[in-house]
Amino acid sequence: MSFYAYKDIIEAGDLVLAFISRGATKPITVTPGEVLNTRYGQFEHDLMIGMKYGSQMAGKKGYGFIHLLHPTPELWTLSLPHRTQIVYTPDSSYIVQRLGVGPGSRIIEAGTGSASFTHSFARSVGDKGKVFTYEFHEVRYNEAKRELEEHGLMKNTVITHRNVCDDGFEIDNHKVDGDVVFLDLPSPWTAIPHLNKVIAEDRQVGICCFSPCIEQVEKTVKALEDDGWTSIEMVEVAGKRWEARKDMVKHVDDVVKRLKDIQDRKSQGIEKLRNVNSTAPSEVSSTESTPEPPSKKQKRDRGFNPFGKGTRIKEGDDQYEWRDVTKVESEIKSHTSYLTFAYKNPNRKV
Amino acid sequence: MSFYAYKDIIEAGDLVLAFISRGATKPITVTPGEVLNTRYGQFEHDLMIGMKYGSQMAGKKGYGFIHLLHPTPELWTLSLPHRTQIVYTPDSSYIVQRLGVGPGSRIIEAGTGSASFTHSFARSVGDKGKVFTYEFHEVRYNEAKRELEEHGLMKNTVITHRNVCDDGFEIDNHKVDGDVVFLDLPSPWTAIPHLNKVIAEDRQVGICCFSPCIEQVEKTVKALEDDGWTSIEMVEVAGKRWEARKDMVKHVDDVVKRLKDIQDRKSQGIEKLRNVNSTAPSEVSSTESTPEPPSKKQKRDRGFNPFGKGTRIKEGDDQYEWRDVTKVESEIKSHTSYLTFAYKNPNRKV
Amino acid sequence: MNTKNRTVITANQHVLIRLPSEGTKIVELRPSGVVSLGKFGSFLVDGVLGYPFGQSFEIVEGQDVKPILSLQHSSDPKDVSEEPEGDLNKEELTKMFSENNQNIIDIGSKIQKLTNDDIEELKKSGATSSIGQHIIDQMIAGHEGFDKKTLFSQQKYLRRKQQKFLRRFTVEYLGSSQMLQYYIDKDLPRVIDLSEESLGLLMTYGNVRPGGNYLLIDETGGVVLYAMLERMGGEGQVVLVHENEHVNIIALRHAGYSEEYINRMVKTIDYLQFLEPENEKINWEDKSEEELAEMKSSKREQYEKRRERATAINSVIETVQNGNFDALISVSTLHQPTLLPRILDTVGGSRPIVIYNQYKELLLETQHVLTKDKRVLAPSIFETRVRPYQTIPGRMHPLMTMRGGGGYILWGTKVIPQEGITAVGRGI
Amino acid sequence: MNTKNRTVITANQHVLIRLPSEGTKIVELRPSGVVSLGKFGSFLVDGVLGYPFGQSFEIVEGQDVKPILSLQHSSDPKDVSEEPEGDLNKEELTKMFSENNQNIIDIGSKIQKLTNDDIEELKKSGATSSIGQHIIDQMIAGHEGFDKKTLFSQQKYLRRKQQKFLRRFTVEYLGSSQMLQYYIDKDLPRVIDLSEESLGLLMTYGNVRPGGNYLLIDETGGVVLYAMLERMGGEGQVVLVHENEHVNIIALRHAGYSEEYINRMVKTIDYLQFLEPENEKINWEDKSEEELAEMKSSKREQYEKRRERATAINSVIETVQNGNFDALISVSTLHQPTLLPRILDTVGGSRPIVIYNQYKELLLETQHVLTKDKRVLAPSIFETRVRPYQTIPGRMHPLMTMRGGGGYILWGTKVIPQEGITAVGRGI
Repeated sequence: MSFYAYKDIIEAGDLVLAFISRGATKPITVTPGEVLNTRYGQFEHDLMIGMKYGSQMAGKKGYGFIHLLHPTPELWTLSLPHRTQIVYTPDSSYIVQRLGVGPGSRIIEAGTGSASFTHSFARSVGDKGKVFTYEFHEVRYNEAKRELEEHGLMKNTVITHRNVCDDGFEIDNHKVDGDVVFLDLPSPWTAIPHLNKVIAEDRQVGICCFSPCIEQVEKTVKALEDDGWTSIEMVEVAGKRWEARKDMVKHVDDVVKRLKDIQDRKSQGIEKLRNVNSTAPSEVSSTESTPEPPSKKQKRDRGFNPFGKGTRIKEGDDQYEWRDVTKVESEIKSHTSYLTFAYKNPNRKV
Repeated sequence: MSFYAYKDIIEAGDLVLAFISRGATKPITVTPGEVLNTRYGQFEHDLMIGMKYGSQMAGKKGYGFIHLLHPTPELWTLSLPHRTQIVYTPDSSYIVQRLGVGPGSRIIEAGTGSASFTHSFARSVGDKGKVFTYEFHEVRYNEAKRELEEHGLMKNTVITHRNVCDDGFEIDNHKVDGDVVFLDLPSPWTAIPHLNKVIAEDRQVGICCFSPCIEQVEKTVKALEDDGWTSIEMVEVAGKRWEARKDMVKHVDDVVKRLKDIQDRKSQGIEKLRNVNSTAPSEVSSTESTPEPPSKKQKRDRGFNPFGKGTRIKEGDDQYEWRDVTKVESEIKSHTSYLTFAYKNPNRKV
Repeated sequence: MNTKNRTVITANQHVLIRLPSEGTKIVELRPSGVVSLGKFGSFLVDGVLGYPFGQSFEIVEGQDVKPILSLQHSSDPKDVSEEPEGDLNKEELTKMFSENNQNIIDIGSKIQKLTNDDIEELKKSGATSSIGQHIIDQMIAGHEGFDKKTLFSQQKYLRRKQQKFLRRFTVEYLGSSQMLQYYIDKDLPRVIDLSEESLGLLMTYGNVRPGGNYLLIDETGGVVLYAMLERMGGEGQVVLVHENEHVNIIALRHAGYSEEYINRMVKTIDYLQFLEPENEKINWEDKSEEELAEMKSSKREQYEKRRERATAINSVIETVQNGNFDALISVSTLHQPTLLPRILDTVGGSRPIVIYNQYKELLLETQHVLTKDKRVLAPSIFETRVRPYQTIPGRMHPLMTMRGGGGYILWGTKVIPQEGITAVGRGI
Repeated sequence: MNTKNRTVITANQHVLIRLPSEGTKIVELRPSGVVSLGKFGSFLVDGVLGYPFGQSFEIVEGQDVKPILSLQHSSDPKDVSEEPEGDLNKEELTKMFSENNQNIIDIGSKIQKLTNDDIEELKKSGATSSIGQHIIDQMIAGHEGFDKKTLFSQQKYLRRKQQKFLRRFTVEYLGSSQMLQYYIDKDLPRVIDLSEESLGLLMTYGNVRPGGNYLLIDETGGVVLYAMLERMGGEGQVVLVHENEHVNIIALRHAGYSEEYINRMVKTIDYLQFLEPENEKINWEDKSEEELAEMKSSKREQYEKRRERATAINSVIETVQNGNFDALISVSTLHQPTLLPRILDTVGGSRPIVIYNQYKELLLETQHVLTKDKRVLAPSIFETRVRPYQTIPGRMHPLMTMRGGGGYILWGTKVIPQEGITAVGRGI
């Protein structure tokens, strides 16, 4: 298992993301003898060993299942408990694209936070690049450090316990030489002046400051301008997730038929039968109708009921006509942070 | 013609909105003897008289047409030249709904601007309500006044030439007694303190301040708080327009067939015929294909060309398979203004 | 006539109660009655009568109330010099101010020493005005990390707690926005995902105003109808088409309109009557005076009822047959592409056609049908979304989450096509 | 290997030129050559070589350039004390400052006395560094209402004029974002409405990184491929499926990659070969040394070519047959619901499936198909939109208009379903 490359077969000691359901992915370290308990059943680690990554795995009792996924920075982000602010993929993917992060990039990241973006950076810069990440909160620093070690990301990542706003970014034994800066700090403007000592002098450097409040942006823009950064632009990223659904087609002709049916039943006094347990509802007497399953026969006589009102209908049920529709999440992330981008150039031949 | 109610038949002197095409609606006053010239033809006013509102009207030469529409505040807004900032319908409709504007409301509006929102207010408050609108820019004031008079809106509208930030809202011979305030001013915070003299004392008053910049919002919020307004909330309204389109379904099987066709033609040397004027292209020799229109026979032999590449195809052409899709405008209004809402209460029994 | 008082809190009216938790409640103000707000306490109706709508109150002693400036302001409204921000425990906050949250260990509820039982105990212990405040004080005392939070996060924390325990409420006029808000909170599918901004756009594009004559399809239980009646101010008429035997306008139960008023403003017709008017008209001939004189009183009563019903049905069928409606407004789950072509002709020339749907895909299908039909000019699909901000000075940003959805609106204009006109270019 | 220099402006490379008008241009920097920027003038290539990418320049005398801080800053970059805002005509601006725009009559171009001919004349009259400035000064003089505008609108006016006439430009590294930007400006359908943020999401959800082995469908002329190669840094492989006889990767013309590099990193295969591999494999047997020795040199050459082609085709077909790709990335107008089920099995377990489309409706259909198929876990449609702001201090707001669209991305994970497993509840 590695965040740098895929492997195919699960081995003992691997980090596996057990996909239980949408919104519930549990990271586990495959350990002989252990069992994963979920509301969809129990899953023995021993049986996972030797399975292919991506396999669907049945529960111990033969029903219920999970999927065994290989970790990636994005799936890892989804599996994180919301213990702290996370830079989500719509933001992080845009920052990486816009600042041209790639193999060989040298990243300065403060603070580390949940380290989810650190994973993404480490994956992208490869073994030719480097990620310097700083966290001032001691507990979070220790957690992140342990995690980065466990995930094997120390090959190209250096984590430092530091309040960069006071103490800057310099690190003993390392020439930071950063060309991409990401600041997710309450007051990035106090950190910006410290950057001059650690950013590259022979090429353009890009920065993104990530601030939830507009007033922080104003101060950040001022600090960037004062320090010679140019092409300053602030943007917001809005990410939405849509799901495919099906919506029943209800023709007005069927409404008219139903109203006529009610009229007929009324004039024939059939309405009186409503509360009697009818075993032969009128609507199945039609020769065109398909035979009803036994469960349906038990139901209350609803007369002609073209849209199945009052009964449980599975979305997409073949007995009805449907249209494909999309539905957005019921609660959307309407704001993460403002992203302030800028560039600094040596402004001389190099 | 009236912005307060519909009429059915066009008469001389009516304001008619000539709908020429999407994005081109021309307001005309129907005047015997005059002619409307458009790129879709000439249209005689004399012939409009007696026609029904909503009619499609043919051009003088028998081809080309326009539609003759009855004015409404919304259609009027669409017909306005973009001579000044307009409060567009997504914003105005939300403000009216949120502040509960309806029959009997007493509106204070500053500035009048293009008077498009004034039209909407006047329509909504009816003859039991009143709209007091203020414009400090003399040319705009005169234009708006003339327009409101021409449109018969003076029944419930009072327009005043005034810099309300300096001189307040009081009007001789009128008790303003406003319960809905709309401020579209560069510095609403200078106007807010003047409101106390003209807003209702016996009921809740709602306000909406319309400001493009966030710094204006901060000053506005402060001024509202200082002046005892509560439940302050700022929102943005995003409006988008979508169009129904059709996208061609391109099956990979057809791609494969085309690749095979190219292979076949190559091996049979048919490719050599490419530049020769072929009168019997191979693809129409199939018995299944429908006879082609003469124009198609002339076209260059493209071999099997399932998606009609290189030819002009009308969207929705029956010879191809299509899917319904929606497309947003190529340029969207990403920002109009920030809307700051607040309420002021008498805070005593009335 | 509409007997509602829109400005002053009046007995026997349904009103909206807004709570510090941002929850909403619809209650009827019965004179001398008591309104219970659950964990927020209960209050005597008479205490709130006579104030203008929009007034906020705090429960002080027992079930008495005092007016306050707003849900966020505990003070008497006369004392407007009070700082609007951080009025709560400002001293403690300042005392405990710390520059940043470097030393905070964010492990959520573990830090909170006060158990839920403790809180329940405290709530039982007294019914004074300070009960909420008292609980909050105790919680602060029990919160180990509180003095390590930043001033801002302390305030945020207190605000959250305040929302949970303070016995405050606002009495709002039950307008259409409030009615919709109530259903959005309680039963979103009932209003088919409709948002306030979409409702506003429906009313504006529908050109709803006093004196109009509208054709309405409303499957929201009458929320859309209620909004229209609000905009019409007692003048004009709505013909409401419904798909069941009886119309469902449950939302109007709280409207405070008299039956006579509703009967005058709203005519109902089912799809069968609408689409097959000739079959559904009731053959009715008034009996002669002599015949009537001979009837028994019970028979006579029955006759009058049947007569009334026949007249009403025939009258609304005739209204539809005469057509020339000032707008068609449809908020429905029925398949519009097959429905609309059959009812379009009842709408007058140059009048708006406004169709709401929760799903853009279904309006897409509808737009294609209308574009082909030619009786609706320039139909387009509109999406409007409102994004609220936090406006705390120095901490301004859009709210981090909001409700998705809100629906889409197709708007076009009913026109009268002429046969045999050739377009130049596209024309539309 | 990739011989591109990503940090320093180097001869014989294609670069992106960004102009004050926000227009973009791709040019090749030929040593001693001259680059023409149309109305923005022309410059000597040698003058810009050796500076780091991202450097801005101003054309000073003839075709010479001097480095400047940015397109908005005329000054020498060493002089950083300069005010960043309003450096242009600050004095005049202040002199003409007026409190508000009450007296301005906004009748657009009528106010502008300088005719286009005048401007053309001015442009011809000199090639000095101050030509743009000179024109602007003349325009101000000819603008009757200028002194009645607010300071802000004066600045805005000047900025607009500046964008039109100042002879400044920035030389940027031609990265994938720049390449995409260029096509968005010049030929949006070519890149199927793809936005920069959607491209970023494609790369991230596709988990594109050094050493990966990817299956790609790319109908953007290679823009997506170019972005992948950028992320892979010369390690790994992309198998590119194409629908025509020859692959279209026109965007790579500017990439600066050697043919050898592209041949090593990118293998191409058409749909016929992909879907009917056994038929399309080329039967090939190497001729013996003796046979070869007997061949004429022209015949021998032909033989080697055919041999090379056969080896390449057979090799890529085998690669596809071996499968286990690290991702499927599809940016295509082909009907995905019928295509995807036929190619999914070539992707390895737990690897991402990432499908771009301009239209959400088409991904909707695709999602329904994939959900039924069971080989793709939890597919969802993602929409990401970036909204840029104006950041002038005191005048901060989102830009008033922006490009609509940008496309949608379906992302799911390739999984290996097991037969006969019963779900508890929904499971997925």
